Amino acid sequence: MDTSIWRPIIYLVCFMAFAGLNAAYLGWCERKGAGRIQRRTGPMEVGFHGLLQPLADGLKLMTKQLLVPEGVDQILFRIAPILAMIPALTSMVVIPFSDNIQGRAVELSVLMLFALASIGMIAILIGGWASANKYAVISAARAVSQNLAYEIPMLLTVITIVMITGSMNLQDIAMDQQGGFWHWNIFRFDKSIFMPVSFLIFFICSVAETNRAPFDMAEAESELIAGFMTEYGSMGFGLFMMGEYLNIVVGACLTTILFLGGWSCPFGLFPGVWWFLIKIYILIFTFIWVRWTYPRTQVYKLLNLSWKILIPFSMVNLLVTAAFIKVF
Amino acid sequence: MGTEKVPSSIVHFAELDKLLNLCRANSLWPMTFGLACCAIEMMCTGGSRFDISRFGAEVFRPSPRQSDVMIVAGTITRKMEPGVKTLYDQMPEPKWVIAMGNCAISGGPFKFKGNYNVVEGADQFLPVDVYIPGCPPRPEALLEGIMTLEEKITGKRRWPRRQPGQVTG
Amino acid sequence: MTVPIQCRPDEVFVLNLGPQHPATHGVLRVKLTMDGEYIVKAEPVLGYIHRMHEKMAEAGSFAQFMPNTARMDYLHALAYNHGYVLAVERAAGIEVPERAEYIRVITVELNRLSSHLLWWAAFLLDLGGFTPLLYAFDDRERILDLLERITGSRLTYCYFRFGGVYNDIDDEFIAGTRDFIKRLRSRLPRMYHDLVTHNIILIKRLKDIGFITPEQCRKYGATGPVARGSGINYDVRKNEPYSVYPEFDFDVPVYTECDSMARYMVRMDEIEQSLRIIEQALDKLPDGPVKAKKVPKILKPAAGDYYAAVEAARGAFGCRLVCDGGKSAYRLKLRSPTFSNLSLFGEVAEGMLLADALAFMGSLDLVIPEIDR
Amino acid sequence: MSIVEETRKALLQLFPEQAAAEAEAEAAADAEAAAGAEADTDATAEDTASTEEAGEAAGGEETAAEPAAPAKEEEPAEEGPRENGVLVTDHAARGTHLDVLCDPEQVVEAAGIMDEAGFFLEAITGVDWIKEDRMEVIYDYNQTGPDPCRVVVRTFIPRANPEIPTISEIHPGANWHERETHDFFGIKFQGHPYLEPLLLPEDADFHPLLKDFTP
Repeated sequence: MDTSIWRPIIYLVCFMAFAGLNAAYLGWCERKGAGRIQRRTGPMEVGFHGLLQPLADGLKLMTKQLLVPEGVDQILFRIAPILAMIPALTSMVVIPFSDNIQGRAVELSVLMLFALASIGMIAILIGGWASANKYAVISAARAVSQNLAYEIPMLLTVITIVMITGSMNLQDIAMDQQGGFWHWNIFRFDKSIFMPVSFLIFFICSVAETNRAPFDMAEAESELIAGFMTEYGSMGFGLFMMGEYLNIVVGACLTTILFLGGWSCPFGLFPGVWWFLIKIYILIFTFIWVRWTYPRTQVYKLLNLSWKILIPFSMVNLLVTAAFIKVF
Repeated sequence: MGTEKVPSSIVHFAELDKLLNLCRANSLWPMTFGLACCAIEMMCTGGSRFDISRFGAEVFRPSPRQSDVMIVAGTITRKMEPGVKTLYDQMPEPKWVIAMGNCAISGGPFKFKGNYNVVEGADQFLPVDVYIPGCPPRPEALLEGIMTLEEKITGKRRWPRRQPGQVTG
Repeated sequence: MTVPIQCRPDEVFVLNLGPQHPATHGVLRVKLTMDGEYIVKAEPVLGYIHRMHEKMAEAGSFAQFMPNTARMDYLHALAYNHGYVLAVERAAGIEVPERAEYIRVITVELNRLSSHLLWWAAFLLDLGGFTPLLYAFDDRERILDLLERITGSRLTYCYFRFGGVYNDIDDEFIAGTRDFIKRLRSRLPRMYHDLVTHNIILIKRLKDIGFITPEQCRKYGATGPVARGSGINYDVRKNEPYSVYPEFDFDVPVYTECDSMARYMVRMDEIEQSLRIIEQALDKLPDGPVKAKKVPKILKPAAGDYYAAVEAARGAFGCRLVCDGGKSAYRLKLRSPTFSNLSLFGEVAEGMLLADALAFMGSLDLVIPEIDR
Repeated sequence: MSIVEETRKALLQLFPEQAAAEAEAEAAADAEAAAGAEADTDATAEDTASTEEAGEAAGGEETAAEPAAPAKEEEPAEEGPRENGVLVTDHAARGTHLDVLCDPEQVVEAAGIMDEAGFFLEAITGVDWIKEDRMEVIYDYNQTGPDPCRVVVRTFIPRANPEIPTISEIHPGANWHERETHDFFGIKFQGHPYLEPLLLPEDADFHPLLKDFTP
């Protein structure tokens, strides 16, 4: 590993740029995608096809009055949006975009990612609690119970992968799947016959973890105004939104690495970072697609889905995988 | 009180101000706030045919903290007046108010001898920036109102204003 | 799902839903006493859009009140036009030409379609589905185009006159309506049912939620789709026929499940029935004048009181007109269906989850200015 | 027997005098019909005729009981004070089938009868008859059976002291209607659980639909 000081800095700048652009332009993509699904154009007039829209929104949000309402917990109220943004940004460091593009090769990168992801939940809890708003508190409670419920099947699924690969390093997991798509974990029937199902479980969990519709219980607009963000205006709200989009990116990256072979080409030729990007953007598009297609579920049914279906099933999958590995 | 002025900065950055105003004008997020009939036409404006999203204004935020423009779409009654005032006060600066429809302009058809419950116009207690007449105004009128507000913010109009009676191809 | 509530009084908190809240469709306020996410007590607070319609009826002449009727239930304005016109015609003894009656039925049913489509859109928005809103608005805009051609306005129609309608319909309207019927018929199963009605999330959220017994309906005077979703076969168009409704062959959809899904299905079926009525009315449309001759400019009905009821999109709309022989109504009482339908809310919502209660509220199809008048 | 007749019978419990008078007339009509039936052999045709006759006779009895209102379709108030009783009204002209005038104390009993007969409450409203110095309270009942039957129950209360018992115990839906009527007319519904302003602001102390109200 290169020990020079420049490498981390270059990576830092690049990842910040990548993250920032993603956070800003995913909002644009979302609006355009929603427009496409809804038979309209989406932003059109601000720049070419509304390309300057994120810039306008961002600058507007930054220069809006920073309003800290009376009665809120001053410190926590200010910390929460930052706390929502930072872990998502930090997780970028350990994600391998290709065999040689990775901020920092951490041996236990899977563990680190999940540790960081759970901080995002705490940000929601703090934000909701500090707002001193009943809707926000309900929303925070919902978010916590939801994230707790969905972290378990997600981790169980990841343990399956770790068992197959025998490593907790994302780089190793991705390397293990190189070659054609039949090497990808999603199609590894020789390790467990349930791999496509566990991919589905993982994907559902990542939608739930990122609080996206149809699992957006925490910011259920028609029930809880804007949920934990109700009292946040200007850039506090902006940071929460950016954090949400970054979490989507991280979720898509993780799904790609764990199940879709990372940067490997489906046909076993020319692996590279572009395949990785193509895969994550297809997944991100699916996130958007799902959001604008389905109505929202209800919080207890959502929890039931996790505790009664996803968790037992991922446990079964874990056992089946263990048996397969032992037998073959 | 919500109408109090934000102190202007001592040093002005003219070009930056212009840019900021341009950004603000192109990112007017209205509040999800319908009072009566006009709210339905406001929803139509967000629909596919009229599509307010072209101007980046389709982000209807349910919370006043995140919205820039309050479209008073409907009749304000005496019972509702304090609520509207509170909502306006909860919005962070800079903020604008559009009075949509005759009721919000002047009480509209409900201004009659014996009126005991309707506030005769939003401008009785809010600083209204743009008035959109009609009962209810058509969605095109609301779009025109949004553009008028943009003109008010930036000093420039997006497209040339059409003269009454002017025939277009 | 009913869960017995056991909580100490100090464990509950009061949540103020509205008057400005995305789910209340306007300015309804509901004071909710909550235990966590469960509702212990729900108390709707009305009057945020009370616009003195009944007082205005006493202030102006009969004709001057016509525009007000459209502003009460702005989604089904023509039914309100119709109810008021029927009451005044009954009081003044005005006969309506047959063609006008047919035009009234056609336009009222078109308006009912647009009202149901908007309800569908807003209901799905309550459930967190944003896209159906735009699809429904797409179809709704076409109805508005048709109605705008003959009535002159998009939303708050003032089209009916005492003794007829304001304007005759032309061939273009008839052709456009036929096109629209064809279009909506083809879209209903594919877009509305395949995409939304059969969606597992929607079914899970509506089945067994908001259970209203037929007895509750009767005790609270609920009518319209709310009653029909609870197995009460009551539709003013069938049970107490007015205008030329007996001429048409249509069914009254009744579901006995009593839950939100039943109310949803009632309205979806009503869309089909309205299409049937319009089609038959267009086929049978007679020639003739659209306005009665010799309707005096200033009406002075004989003293007495008169009642007229019509089936609006949300239930039975009644109009009680008390005259004293003068040129304006001495008292006009408007019986709005959602007023009664909403009074159920407090009782039914007890013990519900917040999210379910809002889904239930959406299934009642509230139009607040109609409740507050 | 049609639902209108049935309901009318049920409502006559409120008015013993009218019921007695009608029973007498009916007995007379029955006797007449029986005599007719004996005379004629065509029983079926006669049967329908006799019921019609009975109905007519009952109607005639009603008008006899109210000498001030000879024709049913005419407005009774115009011709003079109408007496308490059940009146069959022409639906095409009035929009209602039965019209009941009773004492303020009787509205609860009437509500009970309507409830038992399966009716629901459509609306409650007041009318301010300022010239006569009294207020009218009108209850509209309806039912969901296949045949239409609308019943209106009305009563008069003094304007100076507008009080009337509540029926919200029997029809829970009346709760809001009574609150609304209290808002508009200041009519106090005795025994109402929560007679606070419903449509007007919480602190409203005016009653806008009174004829002498000025904002």
